[in-house]
Amino acid sequence: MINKEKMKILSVRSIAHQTIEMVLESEQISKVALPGQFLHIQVGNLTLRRPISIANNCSETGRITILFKVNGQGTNELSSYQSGEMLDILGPLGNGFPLESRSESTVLLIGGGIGVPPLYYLGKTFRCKGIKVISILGFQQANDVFYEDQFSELGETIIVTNDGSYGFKGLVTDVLERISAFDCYYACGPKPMLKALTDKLTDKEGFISLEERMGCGVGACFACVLPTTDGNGYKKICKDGPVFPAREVKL
Amino acid sequence: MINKEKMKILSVRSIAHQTIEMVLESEQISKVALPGQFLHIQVGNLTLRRPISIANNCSETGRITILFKVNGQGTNELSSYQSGEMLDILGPLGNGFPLESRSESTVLLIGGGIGVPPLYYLGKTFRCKGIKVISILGFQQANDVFYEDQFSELGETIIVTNDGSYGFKGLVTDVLERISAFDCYYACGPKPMLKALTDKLTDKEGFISLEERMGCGVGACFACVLPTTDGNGYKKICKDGPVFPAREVKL
Amino acid sequence: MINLSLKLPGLSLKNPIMPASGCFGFGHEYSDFYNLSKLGAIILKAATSRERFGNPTPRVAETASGMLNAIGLQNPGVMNIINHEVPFLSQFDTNIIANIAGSTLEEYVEVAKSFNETDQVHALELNISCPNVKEGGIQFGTDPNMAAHVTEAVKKVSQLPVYVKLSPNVTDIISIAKAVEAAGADGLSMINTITGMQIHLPSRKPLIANKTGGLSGPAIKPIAIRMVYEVSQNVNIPIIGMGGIQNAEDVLEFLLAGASAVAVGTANFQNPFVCSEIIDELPKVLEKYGFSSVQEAIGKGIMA
Amino acid sequence: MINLSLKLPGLSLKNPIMPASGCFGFGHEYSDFYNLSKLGAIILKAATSRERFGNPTPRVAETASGMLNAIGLQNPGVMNIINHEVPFLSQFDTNIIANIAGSTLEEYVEVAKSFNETDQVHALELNISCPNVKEGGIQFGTDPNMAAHVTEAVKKVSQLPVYVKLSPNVTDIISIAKAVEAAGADGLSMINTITGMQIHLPSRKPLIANKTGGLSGPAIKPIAIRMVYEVSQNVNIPIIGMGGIQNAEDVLEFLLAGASAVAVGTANFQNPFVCSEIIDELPKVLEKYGFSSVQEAIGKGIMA
Ligand SMILES: Cc1cc2nc3c(=O)[nH]c(=O)nc-3n(C[C@H](O)[C@H](O)[C@H](O)COP(=O)(O)OP(=O)(O)OC[C@H]3O[C@@H](n4cnc5c(N)ncnc54)[C@H](O)[C@@H]3O)c2cc1C
Ligand SMILES: Cc1cc2nc3c(=O)[nH]c(=O)nc-3n(C[C@H](O)[C@H](O)[C@H](O)COP(=O)(O)OP(=O)(O)OC[C@H]3O[C@@H](n4cnc5c(N)ncnc54)[C@H](O)[C@@H]3O)c2cc1C
Ligand SMILES: Cc1cc2nc3c(=O)[nH]c(=O)nc-3n(C[C@H](O)[C@H](O)[C@H](O)COP(=O)(O)O)c2cc1C
Ligand SMILES: Cc1cc2nc3c(=O)[nH]c(=O)nc-3n(C[C@H](O)[C@H](O)[C@H](O)COP(=O)(O)O)c2cc1C
Ligand code: FES
Ligand code: FES
Repeated sequence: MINKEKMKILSVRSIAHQTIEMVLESEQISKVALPGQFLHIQVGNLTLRRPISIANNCSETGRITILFKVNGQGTNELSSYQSGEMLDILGPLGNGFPLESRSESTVLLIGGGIGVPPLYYLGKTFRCKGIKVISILGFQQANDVFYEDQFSELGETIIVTNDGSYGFKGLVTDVLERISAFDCYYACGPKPMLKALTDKLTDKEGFISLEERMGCGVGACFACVLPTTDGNGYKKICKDGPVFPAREVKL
Repeated sequence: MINKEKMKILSVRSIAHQTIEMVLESEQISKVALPGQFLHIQVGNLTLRRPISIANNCSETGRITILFKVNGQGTNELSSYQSGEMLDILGPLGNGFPLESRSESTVLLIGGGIGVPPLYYLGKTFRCKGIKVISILGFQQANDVFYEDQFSELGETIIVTNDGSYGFKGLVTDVLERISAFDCYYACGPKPMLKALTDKLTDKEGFISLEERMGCGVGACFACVLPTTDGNGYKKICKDGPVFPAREVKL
Repeated sequence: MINLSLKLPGLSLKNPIMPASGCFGFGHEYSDFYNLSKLGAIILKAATSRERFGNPTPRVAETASGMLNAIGLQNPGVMNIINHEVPFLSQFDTNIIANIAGSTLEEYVEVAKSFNETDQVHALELNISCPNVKEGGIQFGTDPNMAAHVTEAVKKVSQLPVYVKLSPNVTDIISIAKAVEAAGADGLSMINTITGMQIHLPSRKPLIANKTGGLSGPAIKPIAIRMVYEVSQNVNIPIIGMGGIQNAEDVLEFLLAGASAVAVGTANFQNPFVCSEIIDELPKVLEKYGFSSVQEAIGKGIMA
Repeated sequence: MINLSLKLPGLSLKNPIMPASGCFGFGHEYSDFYNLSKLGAIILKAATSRERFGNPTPRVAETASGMLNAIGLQNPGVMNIINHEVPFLSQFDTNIIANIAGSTLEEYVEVAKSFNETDQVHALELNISCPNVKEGGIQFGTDPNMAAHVTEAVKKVSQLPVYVKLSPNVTDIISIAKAVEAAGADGLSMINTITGMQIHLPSRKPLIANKTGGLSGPAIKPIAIRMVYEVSQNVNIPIIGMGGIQNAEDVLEFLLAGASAVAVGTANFQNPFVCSEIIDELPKVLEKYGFSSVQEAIGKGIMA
């Protein structure tokens, strides 16, 4: 059930270049939010809400963490909110990563830039279930890197930067061979990264989380459609996704 | 010389029903602002600035006071600013009340509602010059009344309310006969009040301060024109006014 | 007690509020937020004869106090809508208005005819003003003769009252309104979006894959109010007004300008409860400004 | 070094920034804020043959991200402008563009002729798009034949290059642009304001005494960008773009869409320094997005 809720901002801090971590206090949404779902956030008086993934959630304390990059007008204004202020939020939206009825023993998380956030909540959830978590996180350069420690607590974590200024130099696909064995991968990041990744991992089961510019965020306006691989169908990223089995969608 | 200045809000308080007093700290504008001049205030991101009179000014401390009624979107948003925040202000705009080369011994100030503010700074200035000040202040009802004490310190002050819930019942024009003698009057308030007043006081010299919806506030857009009594001329309220000799303008 | 109800051709409305076409899908999603029986009517997303996938993404972009969209009439096709979408909505105690679109006169006629096959739809909204498709759509809405022609053709085959949805992208909206009135339109619906474009500086490309899109939201409200006013002075059929409505005050502004009912589009995206909240607020707003019913406020702007 | 300069018919611009007609008076007021020699050009408030008082007040109203105005071409008359306003401006090292208006073809011609009497004006902007006067104005701007006719007549009597200012209140702005190009226009200027209306609920009256007014400001920028793009694809004369410009990024967006220079209107009211600040920012913005001159950015939107 989707709720519209005023959440209080508990903290705001910069965790990397132009990257903000914001902790929110939720009454309702936190109780049901799953990894991979997102919040649709009203920023100031802007016409459209901004979709931001749930990066962490604790249903007992009602604390939801979001991580976002200052990108344009909306995220810029969002970053200027201060703790104590309230945000009007719609959520949780979309279908998260599949968690039920899965039997992996090792999962690989692959995040690129601002695709990293949803993977943290996902990894934590796997970890709680006793599943082994390996992470590959790609960033532009050293000062973009965030949450390395947090992911390291979940398991082996490889950092890659485009310019080699931190961790391995290159793209996330360049370090795939360093990973021993895994049963299934979960990825979120820019489209070219996801395309390279799914092309390379065709033999593996995988789930990817996609982005598209959104209107309603709930499935009503047809702004965020994506063709499916069967040729004549489509899915709505906001409602049917943002997470899809890698094989079902055309990138 | 008109300046554009960021002023810090030193205090915000409610002084009557929907009526706010705001004290601002000015670097430049305070040094030159005269009674009757106004500030053009940028509120949030609104397209047009809001004109608000200077209700008090101390050029030594740089403190400017404004008093405003919550009226619509702009004044509502303005009332939500808090002390410590900054306001983008253009000013001082317009020509104030004539103060130089005048030789009154007693002046009458007549203010209606939110026309009262500019008269306070004016009265204080006359007082400093040793001129006797009498004030008639009209309001809708008891809970609208403000600055009675402040005006009383300047001299005799008569309060009138439309419904008689405080002071005399009626309009400011109903108590004119209670005033002994005065040399010149200075009035600000709604147009019908100014019209009734100037019609009644034709034998007296008077100055009235007018309002009109404004675009630029500096004389460039021709939004705020007013026909003059000579029949084929006009004045711009923002630049030639807002104060005019009562005889020169057609209400 | 403020009376919100009113009668329009084919429609007995409990209140004048309806979600606008394309901004409410086929109701499913919003039925999770509130009981759709509360609405005066629901205007469906456009129907074409066959399924359409629409334009490439991105299909929306934000603008100052507005947004651009170029969905491109994506829909599952008229028969699919009749068989799978309308039945779901018919469980609610409200009116259903089907928005019909086409690339050719024949397609409009075909779609209109199809809606004779259900008795769960109460009126048609004839969309001759979609700026986002290559063929048809807005072409029919910018020429009085073509507009009259398609109106007449649809009226001839349909059993339902027809509200013609006008485009604001015209020099003279009055002449188009008069032409469709003369051609038998039962009512008008206005305004559709205004064609616009925005360029993304880093990529130098339009922010919408289709290049241009339709501008909606508060930015266009003054244009909509002007057009509703002008048209209402020149026709005798009722107008469903829309364009930038966000709250009950905006609704009253449209009523004063001459609209009999209103549709709310873009505002649903910001606040999915907006139609429901407006219905709750409207009686207070009418009362505040001295009206005891919706009917009483229609056309009561003082324009002397 | 980023080169901001460019040449347009009759104008050697040190940069592409000019205040828009009607939003800068005759320059006096803004000359107190900065040195007007900094500007590429100054477009004067409209001139008519004789003094006009304009419309009753209120003449402006705020809208979402925009404003309505109905000044009604108030001006002291063309000879007064030539004798008392232009000389003041000619002290600045910038171009002066006179905006000319009229109720009849004859009036346009008379005003255009009058400007032959000064050598301090560098170009004419032919305003066939003012929505706020009862006669003339926009009538000339909504019909291709009339637009061509007045352009031709003015070109015939004037020694100055003529930029025709187009109205956005039309179905097909391209055909009007082509018609005035064929009639000899040296350039285009677009867009003027879009007719709108707003009703004040307590009084039930329009917020503007003239009932309708022209909508300007950021709200209309997507419409302006679309029209500049469409027209630039269909004519070979340069375009001065305008509509909602607030900063140097907006300027670049107009250049990418196909404008050669821009005018800034409403934004002057919020920030009297805006034109000066944009001129300071523009080199950085051009550089940031990979351009080394204004000239290089013109029409470089990627529309594939
Ligand atoms: C399901 C989903 C989850 C996301 N999770 C995160 C996250 O956890 N952290 C994060 O930093 N970003 C995330 N994003 C991207 C984020 O929504 C955009 O960066 C943000 O909307 C940009 O808004 P802006 O106003 O700053 O940029 P502007 O460019 O000014 O935005 C203009 C418009 O474009 C839209 N837009 C711009 N970029 C994107 C984008 N990449 N995806 C979708 N819409 C976009 C905006 O929502 C807005 O409507 C997510 C996007 C989606 C769809
Ligand atoms: C020279 C001058 C001095 C003023 N001094 C004061 C003062 O000291 N205290 C005070 O409370 N008010 C004063 N006013 C009136 C004040 O400007 C308006 O109340 C205010 O602009 C309303 O803005 P809003 O957004 O709340 O109302 P809205 O109705 O939302 O405003 C919409 C538009 O109308 C304009 N507007 C609305 N009412 C008026 C009005 N009465 N006069 C001019 N423009 C208006 C606004 O500026 C804005 O552009 C003064 C007006 C002028 C012209
Ligand atoms: C995303 C979106 C999709 C739309 N789809 C349609 C449509 O299919 N048919 C139609 O007649 N109008 C469509 N419209 C136009 C709206 O129904 C409405 O006329 C317009 O948006 C103005 O109202 P608003 O400002 O309240 O959104 C659409 C508008 C939007 C924003
Ligand atoms: C108050 C005001 C007065 C205007 N007067 C004129 C005018 O006299 N002649 C003219 O051609 N355009 C006039 N315009 C239109 C502007 O020059 C410009 O085309 C329009 O406002 C769009 O630009 P903007 O959004 O930057 O304001 C006026 C606009 C405003 C807001
Ligand atoms: S954003 Fe509206 S359907 Fe996905
Ligand atoms: S407000 Fe522009 S001239 Fe007075």
